[in-house]
Amino acid sequence: MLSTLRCIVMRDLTLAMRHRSDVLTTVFFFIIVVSLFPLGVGPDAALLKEMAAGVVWVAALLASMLSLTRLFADDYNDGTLEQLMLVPQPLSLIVLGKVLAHWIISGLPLVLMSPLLGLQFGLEGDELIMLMVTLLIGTPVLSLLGAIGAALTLGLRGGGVLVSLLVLPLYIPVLIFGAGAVTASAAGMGADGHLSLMGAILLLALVLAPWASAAALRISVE
Amino acid sequence: MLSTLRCIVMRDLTLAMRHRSDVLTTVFFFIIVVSLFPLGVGPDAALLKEMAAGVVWVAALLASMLSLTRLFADDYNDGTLEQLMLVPQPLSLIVLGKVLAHWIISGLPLVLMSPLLGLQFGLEGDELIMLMVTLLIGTPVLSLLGAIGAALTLGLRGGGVLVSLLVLPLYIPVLIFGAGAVTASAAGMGADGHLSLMGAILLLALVLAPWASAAALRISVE
Amino acid sequence: MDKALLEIKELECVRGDKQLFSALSFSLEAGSLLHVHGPNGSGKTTLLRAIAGLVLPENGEICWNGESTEQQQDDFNRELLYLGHHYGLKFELTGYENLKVFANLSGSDISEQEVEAALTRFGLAHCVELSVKVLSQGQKRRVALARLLLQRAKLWILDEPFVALDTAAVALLLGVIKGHVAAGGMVILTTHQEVAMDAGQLQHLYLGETEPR
Amino acid sequence: MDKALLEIKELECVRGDKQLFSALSFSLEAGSLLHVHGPNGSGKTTLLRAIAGLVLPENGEICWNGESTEQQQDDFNRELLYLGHHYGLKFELTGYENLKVFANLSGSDISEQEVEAALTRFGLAHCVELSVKVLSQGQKRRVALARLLLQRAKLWILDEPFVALDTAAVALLLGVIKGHVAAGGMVILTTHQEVAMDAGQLQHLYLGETEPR
Amino acid sequence: MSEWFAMGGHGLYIWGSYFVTALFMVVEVVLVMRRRRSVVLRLGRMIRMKDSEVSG
Amino acid sequence: MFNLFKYSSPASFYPLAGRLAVGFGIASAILLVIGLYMSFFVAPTDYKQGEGYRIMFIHVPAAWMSMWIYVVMACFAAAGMIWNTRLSSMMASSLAPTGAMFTFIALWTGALWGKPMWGAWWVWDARLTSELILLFLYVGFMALESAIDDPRRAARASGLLALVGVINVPIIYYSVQWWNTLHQGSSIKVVDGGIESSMSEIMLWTLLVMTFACWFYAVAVSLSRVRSTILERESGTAWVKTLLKGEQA
Ligand code: HEM
Ligand SMILES: Nc1ncnc2c1ncn2[C@@H]1O[C@H](COP(=O)(O)OP(=O)(O)OP(=O)(O)O)[C@@H](O)[C@H]1O
Ligand SMILES: Nc1ncnc2c1ncn2[C@@H]1O[C@H](COP(=O)(O)OP(=O)(O)OP(=O)(O)O)[C@@H](O)[C@H]1O
Ligand SMILES: [Mg+2]
Ligand SMILES: [Mg+2]
Repeated sequence: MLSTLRCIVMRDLTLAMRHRSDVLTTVFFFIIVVSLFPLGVGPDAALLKEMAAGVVWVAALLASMLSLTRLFADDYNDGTLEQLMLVPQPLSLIVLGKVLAHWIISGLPLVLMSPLLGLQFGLEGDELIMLMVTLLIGTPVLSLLGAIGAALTLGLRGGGVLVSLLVLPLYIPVLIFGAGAVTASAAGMGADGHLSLMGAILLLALVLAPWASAAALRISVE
Repeated sequence: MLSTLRCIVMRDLTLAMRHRSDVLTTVFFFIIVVSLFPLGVGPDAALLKEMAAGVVWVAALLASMLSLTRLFADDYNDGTLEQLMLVPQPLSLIVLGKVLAHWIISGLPLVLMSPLLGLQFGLEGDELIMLMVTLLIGTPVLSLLGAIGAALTLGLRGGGVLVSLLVLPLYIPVLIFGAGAVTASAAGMGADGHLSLMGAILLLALVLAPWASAAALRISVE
Repeated sequence: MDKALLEIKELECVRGDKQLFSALSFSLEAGSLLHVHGPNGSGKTTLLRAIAGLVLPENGEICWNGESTEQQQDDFNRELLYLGHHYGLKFELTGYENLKVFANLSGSDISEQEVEAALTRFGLAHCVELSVKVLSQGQKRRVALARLLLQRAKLWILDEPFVALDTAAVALLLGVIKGHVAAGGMVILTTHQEVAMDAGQLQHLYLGETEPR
Repeated sequence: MDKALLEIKELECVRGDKQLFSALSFSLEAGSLLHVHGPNGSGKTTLLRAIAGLVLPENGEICWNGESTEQQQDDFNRELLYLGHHYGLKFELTGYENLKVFANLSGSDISEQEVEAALTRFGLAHCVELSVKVLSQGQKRRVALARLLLQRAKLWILDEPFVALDTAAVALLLGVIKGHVAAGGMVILTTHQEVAMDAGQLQHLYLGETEPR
Repeated sequence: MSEWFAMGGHGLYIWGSYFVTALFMVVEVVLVMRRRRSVVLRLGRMIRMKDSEVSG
Repeated sequence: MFNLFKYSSPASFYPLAGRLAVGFGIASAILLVIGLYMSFFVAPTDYKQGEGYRIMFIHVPAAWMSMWIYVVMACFAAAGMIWNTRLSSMMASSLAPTGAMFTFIALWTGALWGKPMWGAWWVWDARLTSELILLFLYVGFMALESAIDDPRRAARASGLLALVGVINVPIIYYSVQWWNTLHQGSSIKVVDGGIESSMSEIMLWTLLVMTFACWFYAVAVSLSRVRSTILERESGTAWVKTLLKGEQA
């Protein structure tokens, strides 16, 4: 079990490291999208501060989603995916490994990067920490739910846009509680409720998503 | 010349129509991204109205960019692109045809959709028209500039994210003038200056981008 | 477990609105080779994928040692090696890394020497450190085939394994197949090339309307 | 223009740190067929792509009717048809639509009947309305090959055209190639399969260290 | 009568709602019926062609 | 129970669906006529909103239908996945367009109602937002189904999506509600409450009649849609052949 998981995670990380730019590009996309807003909205500091949590969270959603299309597509195109399906291990375990690798590559860097962006928008102390914590709980959920969408749209034309259509509605609760927690803590209210709800969502996703993605993969590879 | 252009445009439109959902998904992506912001930022009407132009423009940027990855990638993967390069016609003409088709599929619908989204954010009358006009001039520029990025990142792993990294900075002037024009007209100032600058950018892109993309394609296909 | 046995019972596969085959039954014992014949589009690939569990058949059952493969997918996968039209290799990894991953996942623990020996046997000694992407078609194919030597699978399903191989490699692969069958393995393969096959118990299966010529 | 002529002068191709061939010179006249031999990885594909202008050679020149092809890429492309390992088909379009697009783009204006005739000739009459994606390997290949009948190119460059074809299709393709050569066309091809070729002026080229067996 | 149509100043909104709803329902019914007709025609032709192929 | 299984085969369901579709269609038309008469001529003018409230008689049934149909659709999808019955997934996919249509109508009529009542076409209120997301879920379902060529694969993939979506619907509903109450006062709720308390008996009856008209309409339309789907997917079978030959002659 564990050795399979490790093997898959290491394989995907090696592949990502072969093209180190991969890891960087997700982060850069995140940074650029966040930076676009002041350009589009104008440089009003109060307005920007009020938007901050929402903008950072939406950008994280988009960055995570954008890298999703790659999650299974490469393996599908070169036939590795069908080989992985023939491995004598539960497919959901392999999916979990791939999702984990995806999170390490494209979720974790966002978490680490977020305080810097928060600073740019004028967030402070507690709010910054809260932003990081919500992203830390939230981004794995994004990867997990995203895997379902990526598996369903595998091999379809225009998968990139279609996947977002399927996945973004699923992301909405995470977005609401994530951004809500930051805003609540900024307003001096406790954010414990938000955080524990996010934790519950994470658990639910951890249990159901690999299983659903595996089922979707079986359908798509046929 | 013209018949080649028509053939390419028709071919790409046929391909898109084969999956009618393609056209819809770009629009829906646009709608969803725009709708995400209120969820992240909170439902304060005044705040939302102030953000409106910026948010719609950023969403248009992202929607156009997201569909970019597909511009040459499909043709590249199945070997059609190398066949297109062997066609006895200037490559930049073929690129222009593909860009035109891309705009019809993924730019035009955004323009048509934008007033509705503006309404949701509480924009009115003149601002709505200005939003539409700026998008009408701006989205072709997005497709044209995007083609360069798509051509450069062709066949690279993680092209989706990389292309955004290359292309988003190029988009910034369009974003600033586009969103700026709407804000200016909302503030009762004239937006003529903004609009004529955008027109100039469009002309420049129309002349240079197909040529640059063709050169980039030659490099990528090697 | 003494003798492995693959039984296909009343299999029917449909693609789109086309019935490729129906009521197809046969069985395959240890030490035998099944050559599936048929013109282009007759459903050979579909049959092979259905046996491997990659295509859901419309009707019928595939049994391995008397039990349906659906009920024991993991156990069946451990005994199975399927190589299709696709290479199933990660182009960014080297041949060595590719083989290592597959060996790991299949649960057999295999030493570096063994992997290197397999690559050498398939004439790839001089390009171990190249990523698969830059290899020629035939070389890519050879990397994929080297898995045959590493994974201790009983049932090999090979869809046109001779494609893109030069004459030396074809002869080598034939030898490997014969060795496997002689050692009590089972092989199902298709090929359009004329290859002299006479391994173990040789069975033939003809798909499609046309009769054998 | 009387007789077409392809000349390769002192060609050298390098991939990575490996020199595949150097100082390669030959010429090909109308009505002749060049069969490029060589083991896997000897550089056949690279040579063919270099001639088609898809790979930039390290040294040397490729001349078409006495002029370098680089100087006249458009004119040369009009006379050229290159079919490689990839099929070059849009999987979402049907075979018919694929052929129509290529015919249009190559500038020749071709009627529906001609396209249909080409598809029928390659035994695809019953799947004209299917998208290429769902066709079998051999059927995909046949669609790609049907272009040979439609585009009036003088020089055909075919990289392993017999792969995935069943015996009937191999015979058919051989006939088409022979017809083209007899009508004054030129063909350059590679194949690992043993195919009886005796069309027009048959030339052989051996790449790689190994000598012809 | 026209006063009734004005709906106390809300006519545009009310009729806009009812009209669009009616339009959607009618269009949906028409689409469903057209699809059915085309399916029957297409499959019928296919079956007839297959029959003639077998007998002829 | 025995009968149920008999009708879960497409061949025997096809004619039954035809008869049911006609029956529900007629019932829906009759109820629609009664309902429209009641909503315009019987129901009194609201003391607070004037005539504007008459939009309610399509808005509320459409809103209820949009949610109900999604649940039914997901149940069919689940049955299709679990028991591998082809008919269930066909029913699921033929319900989706009607569901999406009702969702759109709810949004449209809501917007047209909102302008005179709240002075805005749209506000980011909990109920409105979750209805909008429901539309996205429907569109995603249909887009996925139409993006896959092979009908059987399409049915299985979109069925899985419907299942995942239905888990998400309550989550979205409550999260949006909570998100909203955190930020905004309940000015809208007061208006809603006002209507509800003021709803007279006759208004309630009108609403009920219109709701059943919509429900029967949805059943009729999706049953006749599923008939085309059955023909397409079963075109190879003998019963379709004999049936179509009869219809041509
Ligand atoms: C675009 C705007 C709107 C949308 C998307 C919308 C959506 C919905 C939905 C989903 C329901 C069913 C919810 C439930 O039963 O719990 C509903 C019910 C209702 N809506 Fe709306 N609505 C909109 C605008 C309005 C407006 C402007 C009004 C009145 C001023 C209104 C009044 C009502 C009433 C009275 C109900 C029935 C409540 C009940 O079930 O007891 N809606 N709407
Ligand atoms: N949606 C569909 N509608 C009709 N026919 C289809 C559909 N999908 C696949 N087919 C047919 O199913 C067959 C698939 O055959 P398969 O790939 O198994 O052939 P094969 O025997 O491996 O051929 P080859 O020798 O060319 O590899 C093809 O004839 C193809 O045209
Ligand atoms: N970066 C590189 N470094 C070293 N060698 C390389 C590199 N890129 C390509 N090569 C070698 O160049 C050769 C390319 O050969 P090519 O594809 O032309 O062979 P081929 O004759 O067509 O073989 P096949 O019969 O297998 O198709 C291969 O031997 C490959 O290993
Ligand atoms: Mg095959
Ligand atoms: Mg080659």
